[in-house]
Amino acid sequence: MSAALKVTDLAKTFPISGGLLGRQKAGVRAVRPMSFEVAQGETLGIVGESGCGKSTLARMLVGLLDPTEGRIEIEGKALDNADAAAFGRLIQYIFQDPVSSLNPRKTIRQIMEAPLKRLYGMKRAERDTRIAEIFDSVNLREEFLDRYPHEFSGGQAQRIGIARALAASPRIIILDEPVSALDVSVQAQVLNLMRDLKAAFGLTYLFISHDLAVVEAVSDRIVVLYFGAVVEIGRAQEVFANPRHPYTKLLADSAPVVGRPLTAPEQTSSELPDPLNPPPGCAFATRCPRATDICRQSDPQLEQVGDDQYAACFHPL
Amino acid sequence: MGSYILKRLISAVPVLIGITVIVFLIMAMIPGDPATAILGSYATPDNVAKLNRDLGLDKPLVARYFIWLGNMLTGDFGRSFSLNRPVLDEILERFNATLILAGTSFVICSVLGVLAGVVSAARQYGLADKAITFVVLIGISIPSFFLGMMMILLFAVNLKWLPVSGMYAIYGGGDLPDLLSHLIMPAAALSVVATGVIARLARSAMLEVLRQDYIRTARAKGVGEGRVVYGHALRAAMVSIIPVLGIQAGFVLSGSVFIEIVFQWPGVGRMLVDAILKRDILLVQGGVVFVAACYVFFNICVDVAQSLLDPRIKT
Amino acid sequence: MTLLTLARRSLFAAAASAALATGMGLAPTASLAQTPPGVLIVGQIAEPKSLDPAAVTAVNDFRILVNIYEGLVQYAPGTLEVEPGLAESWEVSDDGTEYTFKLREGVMFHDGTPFNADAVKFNFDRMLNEDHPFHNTGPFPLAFFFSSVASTEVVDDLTVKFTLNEPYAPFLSNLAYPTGLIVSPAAVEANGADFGRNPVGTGPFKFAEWRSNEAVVIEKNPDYYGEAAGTDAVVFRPITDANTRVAEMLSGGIDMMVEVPPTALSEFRGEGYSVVEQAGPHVWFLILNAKEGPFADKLVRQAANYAINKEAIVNDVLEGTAEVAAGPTPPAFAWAYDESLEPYPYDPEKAKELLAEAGAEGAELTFYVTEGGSGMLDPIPMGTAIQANLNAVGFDVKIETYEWNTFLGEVNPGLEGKADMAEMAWMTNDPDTLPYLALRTDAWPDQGGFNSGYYSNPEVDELLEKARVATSQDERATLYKEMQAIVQDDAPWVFVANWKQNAVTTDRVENFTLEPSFLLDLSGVVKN
Amino acid sequence: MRFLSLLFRNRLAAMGAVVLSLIVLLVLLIPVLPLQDPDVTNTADRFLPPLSEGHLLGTDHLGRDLLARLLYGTRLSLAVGLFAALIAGTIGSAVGIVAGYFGGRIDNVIMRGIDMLMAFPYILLALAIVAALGPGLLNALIAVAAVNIPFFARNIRGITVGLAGREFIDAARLSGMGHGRIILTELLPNVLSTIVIAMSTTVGWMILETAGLSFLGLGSQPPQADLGSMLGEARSSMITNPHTSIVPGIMIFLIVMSINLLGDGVRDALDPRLRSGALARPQARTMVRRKAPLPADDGKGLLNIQRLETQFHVGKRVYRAVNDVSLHVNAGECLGVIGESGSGKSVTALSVMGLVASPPGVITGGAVRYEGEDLLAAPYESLRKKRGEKVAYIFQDPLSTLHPLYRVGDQLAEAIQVHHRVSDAEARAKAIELFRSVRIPNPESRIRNYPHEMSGGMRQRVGIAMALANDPDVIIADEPTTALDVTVQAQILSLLDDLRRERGLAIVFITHDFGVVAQLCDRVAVMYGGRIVEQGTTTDILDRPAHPYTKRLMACVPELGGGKRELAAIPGLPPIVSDLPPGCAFAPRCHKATPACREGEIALDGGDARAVRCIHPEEEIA
Repeated sequence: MSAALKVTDLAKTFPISGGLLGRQKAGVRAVRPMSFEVAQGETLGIVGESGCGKSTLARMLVGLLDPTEGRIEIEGKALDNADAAAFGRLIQYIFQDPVSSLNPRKTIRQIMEAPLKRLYGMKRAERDTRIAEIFDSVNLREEFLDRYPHEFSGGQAQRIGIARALAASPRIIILDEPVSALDVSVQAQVLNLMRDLKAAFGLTYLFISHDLAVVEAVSDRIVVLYFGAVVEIGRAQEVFANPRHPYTKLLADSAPVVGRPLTAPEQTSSELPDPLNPPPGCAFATRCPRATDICRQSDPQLEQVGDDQYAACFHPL
Repeated sequence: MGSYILKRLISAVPVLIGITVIVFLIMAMIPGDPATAILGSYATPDNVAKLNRDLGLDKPLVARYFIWLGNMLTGDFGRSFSLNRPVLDEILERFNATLILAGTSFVICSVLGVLAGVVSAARQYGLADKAITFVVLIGISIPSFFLGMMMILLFAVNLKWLPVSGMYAIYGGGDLPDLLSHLIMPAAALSVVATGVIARLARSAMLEVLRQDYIRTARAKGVGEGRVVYGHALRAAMVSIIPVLGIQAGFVLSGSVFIEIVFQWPGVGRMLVDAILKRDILLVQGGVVFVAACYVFFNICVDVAQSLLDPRIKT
Repeated sequence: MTLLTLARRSLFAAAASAALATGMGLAPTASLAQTPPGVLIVGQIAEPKSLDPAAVTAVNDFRILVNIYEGLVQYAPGTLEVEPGLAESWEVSDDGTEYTFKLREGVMFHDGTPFNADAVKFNFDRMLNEDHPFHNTGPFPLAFFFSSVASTEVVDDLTVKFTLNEPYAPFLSNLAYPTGLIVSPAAVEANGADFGRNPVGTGPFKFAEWRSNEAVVIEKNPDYYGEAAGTDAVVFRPITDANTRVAEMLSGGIDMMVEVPPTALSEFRGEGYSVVEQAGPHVWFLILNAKEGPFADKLVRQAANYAINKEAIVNDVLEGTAEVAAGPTPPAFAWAYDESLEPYPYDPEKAKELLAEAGAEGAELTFYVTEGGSGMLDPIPMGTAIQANLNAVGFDVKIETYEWNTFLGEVNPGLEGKADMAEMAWMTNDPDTLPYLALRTDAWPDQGGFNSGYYSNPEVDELLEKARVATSQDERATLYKEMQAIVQDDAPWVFVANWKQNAVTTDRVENFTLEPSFLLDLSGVVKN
Repeated sequence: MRFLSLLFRNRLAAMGAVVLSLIVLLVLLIPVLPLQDPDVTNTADRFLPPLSEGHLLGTDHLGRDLLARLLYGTRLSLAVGLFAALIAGTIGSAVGIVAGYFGGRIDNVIMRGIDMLMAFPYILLALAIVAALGPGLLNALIAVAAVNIPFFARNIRGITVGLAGREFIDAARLSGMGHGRIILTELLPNVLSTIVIAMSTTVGWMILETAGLSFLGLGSQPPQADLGSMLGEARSSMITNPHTSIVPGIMIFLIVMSINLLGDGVRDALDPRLRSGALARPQARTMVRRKAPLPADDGKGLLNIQRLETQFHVGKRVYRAVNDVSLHVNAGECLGVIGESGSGKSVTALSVMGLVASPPGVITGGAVRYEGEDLLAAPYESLRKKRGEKVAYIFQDPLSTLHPLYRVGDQLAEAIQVHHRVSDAEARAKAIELFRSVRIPNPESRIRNYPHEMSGGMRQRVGIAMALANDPDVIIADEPTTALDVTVQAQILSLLDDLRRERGLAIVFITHDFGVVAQLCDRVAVMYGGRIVEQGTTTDILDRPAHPYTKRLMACVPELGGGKRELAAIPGLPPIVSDLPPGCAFAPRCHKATPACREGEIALDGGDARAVRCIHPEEEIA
């Protein structure tokens, strides 16, 4: 299978507004150079805590942000959003906050029609048929079409968001925390729906979330991010069951699990390093029980540590 | 903080330069010329042309701009021909008067406005709120010049409690009580609208803040209502009130034009109106740059106050 | 609305008590300080531009100047006749080109320097001679009053001689005009361009202080050679706003005001005030564009003269502060005024007939109106009333208002292509000035004159040129009267009003009179 | 219609609307009213007082009929104000939208330009524009519009900046829309109401400003009347004939005032927050209007919530957020309350110390007893004294619940000082000690931090320290870890657990996460639709959930370690508490539901140890 999405040395640095005379400071490196691939039809999960660069990565992939370095290839071709229509037919995005991703002043029909009109230039009748098909596939009733976004609950709104993305008939969908704003009882519905759609339309997913259990449940492979960098990549069932990077293990141990007694996995004070003044070496070194001098001096590279599992650590577990 | 102030001061430079360009262009575009104004009824085209030559007004626009700007940077604002004295002397003298008037009004409108707004919000839908809302509405609906005229009629002409106009009694005055008695009416007339605007804003800012989670936190701690409203809420509301105070300061400064005319206050607003009408180019240009600089300076003060109050603002 | 039916005073009394009741009332301050006797406070209409007599043109400024300075000659009280001032006597050569003045002895400027022939020469050379070291203290907009002066010579310390290019009848009268007031050469040398703010003259008052936008103070000159001033000091307060000026007068802030707005006069008719009136050489008229448009036709110009109800304007709009003007020369120049000239009567029917005859019914006219200005009285209400009158007989008048300086900038270069009529008023010191500058063919704007309406009548041109060089007043009178008749018939203007200057004083002020010259001599005034 | 009824509920706005429509009606009726020609002069009849023969409002200085001039003048002034507002609003909004949408350099350049215009005294700018263009009402209109452009530009830019960062703009871009189309179809509809509101509130202001210019003689040309020029012309006779000034002055006042009143009303009616009652100022404590009799003290627990009913009254709608909820907690015990959003768990918690925002919240029934005393009936001062001292709260989002402008140490010290007379130094020392006890490193320097300078985990520690400040007996923790990352959550939970054991605290712990409950709580109450559906010890409920909702909810939460798999989902949506079905609120989503489930009250069956509100429980409870 060829790669649906390939990222090579992708990085993003946000400039900090200059000092007194407009001197450009180094800026904040939200995403450090990272590379990975997503195969056709695969679901790649990306997991990490707040501030790890998940959303910046996602926004670069859909062309909403320009990367500082590196390249993105979609189905073998470099990302090119000069032709918005062609680009929109390739890749789509599903947002974290389902309600705010829908224009409050537009009816659902208007929202649904936009991609069909702009990306495919469909005529009225064609559009109606297509919207009906899509709505059917996401289990929404057509009577919703003439309502406004605020009339829907989070779960319904997220279905509408999914329907809008589907209307573009994309090859790849980036899902940025698609269920984190939803109630648990609804979350499972949406996740199941997305899984069904993927099968039905032959989609490739990049699924971003902070919720380890959710990512694990939907992904084929998982990328673990820490402080803008990939620390571990591996198969879904392996990564948390058998973590190789100490951070992945910390994550897995921290997740509250019924029946597991409450122990603080780490009692050190530090959380994420200061992005304005990043430490040299491994960003996790300050929190890591296994850290040695080398960890504080040079950046570990991603290396194969097992069957289809990679970790960026000098002292993998 | 020091470097922040410096940064703001430097960022004000392009704005000020832009203002010099705007005012210069406007004065260049306005029909009529100073020569006509100087020559009065006896202005004939010949005389006007000669005088314009003498005043250096026949040079190209760009050259005149840079000459003016260059002189101004050395502190030479030129000479007003309608007043026959250095522009800077006149401006400084007038500015003093305007600052007294506008400054007093600004203090009145800030204090009264914020107080009224806070009381109104604290007693939302109560009698005090309704009364304040109503008075404030009346205030922002009266043209200040009309109010000024009516005040003169009532307090000066009919009741003879207060002097009609001017800044000091012509004879025997000159002390603070004298200044105050002259200041009451114009300052009151000038501050009415701004007080209303500020009060309305302060009220809604307070209502907005009072719904915030951290107010609930304060209550959950057991903080009493007075401290919640006048401590926690007011402080947070000031963050959105202060920029409006800045804008209102600008309006008070501008609005003082009418009041200065009605009350014959020897301020810079009246001077500028006269100067525009008399095409006293240098006086207008100098005066506007001065007022604008004052406004810009005030905005910097607002920003600084804002950053002192709100630690979230990056300095 | 019922409030409005209440009497005004009770309305305000009610409002005041209401204000007090609601706690908004202000505690009455101690009753406002009364100015002491001997200090006269005069409400002026504007801040003076300068106190250098050669540099100013406004009557407002003249009112201060004539109390600080004196000229070689001056207008005799109550007339426009010339009498000795700093010059005790003078002689005119037979051909009318040489004037020799004998100067008063022992006169000192306020700065202690002596007044003498050198000082006189300094004054006129400064104004007229571009090479004079102090010519740059100008500009001197009215220098052309003396443009006929070829040279000024010091004959001896107390004798000075002017040589003119050609005979110029108004010369003496111009010398009496404030432009001819004599300044201290030493003070000019000392202050240069700032002399205008540090004036030094020889008059009964000397300059004390000028607080910008507040007051110009002059005080009694104890060393004055003549009769000492009746007050210790006079304070001129600039109050540009007429209404505020009236309010100040009513509240006792000033003792005297000039140019009382007509609508406010009734306030001062009662106890406590006295209103002084004096007709002067003023004429308020409408310039008609005789070069193009409807007013190129004399019949239409006459129609306009018939259509306007001048009585209503002077009696109602101006509340009797003016009289209907008959022609271009104001009656104040008694010797040159043609008594037999009757004003155009208000006759709308006649106007309509003339319009019909000229075929100019419904003519669209652009009417330049000013918002105020020297001698313009109440230009907007007057203009509005005139517009209504003209519209009533079938014109279609559109008013454009301009601030005075802009207005002059539009009108003085000529009305051609812009407007059909414009308001204008002149106050002059000689019957020659206005017609010579504004009615001759050679005075069209392109030739540097003020004939903005392009009136041209060779007969009038000739009469005016003759009158100017004539040396006998009788001869000049005949010529002027002839001119007035022709001009009235040609109707290059609509002759509207001759202003009676007015002033109000409180009853603490005594010995106050107005002069026909519009100047304000305060030396004899006493304040109790 | 809804808008109008909202608008007229505001009595002042209604008054404004009536006055304004009267004025507009009069002005529209000008052609048919028996008015005199406003321009005809009759100088003999000048300054006639109001109610004179033939002149209802009298005449002006040229004997013109004031009534006619007033109406014509009003018409003109209204039109000018309206057009000026339209022009300024259109241009200013366009500038503001462009600046706000594109941001960056474009924004910078535009806003600098706007700054310049604003620094220019507006009257002088208007004056200069009129001087350049010549006098006339049209030019005055242009000038007034021009000087107000910055106002609109700034306002609209501010809103646009907020909108431009919203996700639906990104979505539109991904739908293939260009910039122009996004501005027109996505942004504009969203700022339109703000523009309209800004315009409606500025019309009055424009009228005042135009009047000001006319007053200075730069507006309408004679004989045309507008209100400003009437006032200006009347000025010279203000002292002798004040009615000529007062008539137009009052008219300006009436117009501007009615426009302002109406504008305020429109703004309020369009503001969705006002509609939901959110703009009302919350009272110091929740309103209590108990309809049912006070439940007798049953002596349970340290804190005992008995049959609590809390509702939100918004307009005519009643949201029954908490229905007949009884809970109690003993010293040293941790009670978990679990439920999804809208289940009423947070409202229950806030009701305890009267912290539910009120309006719109009302406690309509039940009692909250602390050591037997009913807090709902307690006087405010007594309640206030117990807040933080006896019962303390930890809230969900520590960024919004800490005051952003006070140093955290000061906020902590305040918590102590409102209850105890201690010096600032002592309070500070105590704060440091508390920081240490919640394991904040470097407490001496950390107390000088502002909340925004701390990470989420540190802020929540501050929140906990503040709750502990006065050694309370009960802590109510309202989803204290929801906003935190997992690794931090684990630390906080373990901290809370330690504290409870050390200090013998009673904790009410609100959450939606079974994992958290399992690790921390002794007993659990499950809420759904504002009611407790099941309660019991943690082990009982986790091991043998009795209510179908509890069971299925637990099933649909994925647990770590299972790999990729299908999730068990509950169909349907949680109920809306303003429209609860009769019977069991879960019945519409329940696979076991029978018709009996959909009628009548279903009682919470069982004892304190274990109870369930279900006709067909999954497990029989003893």
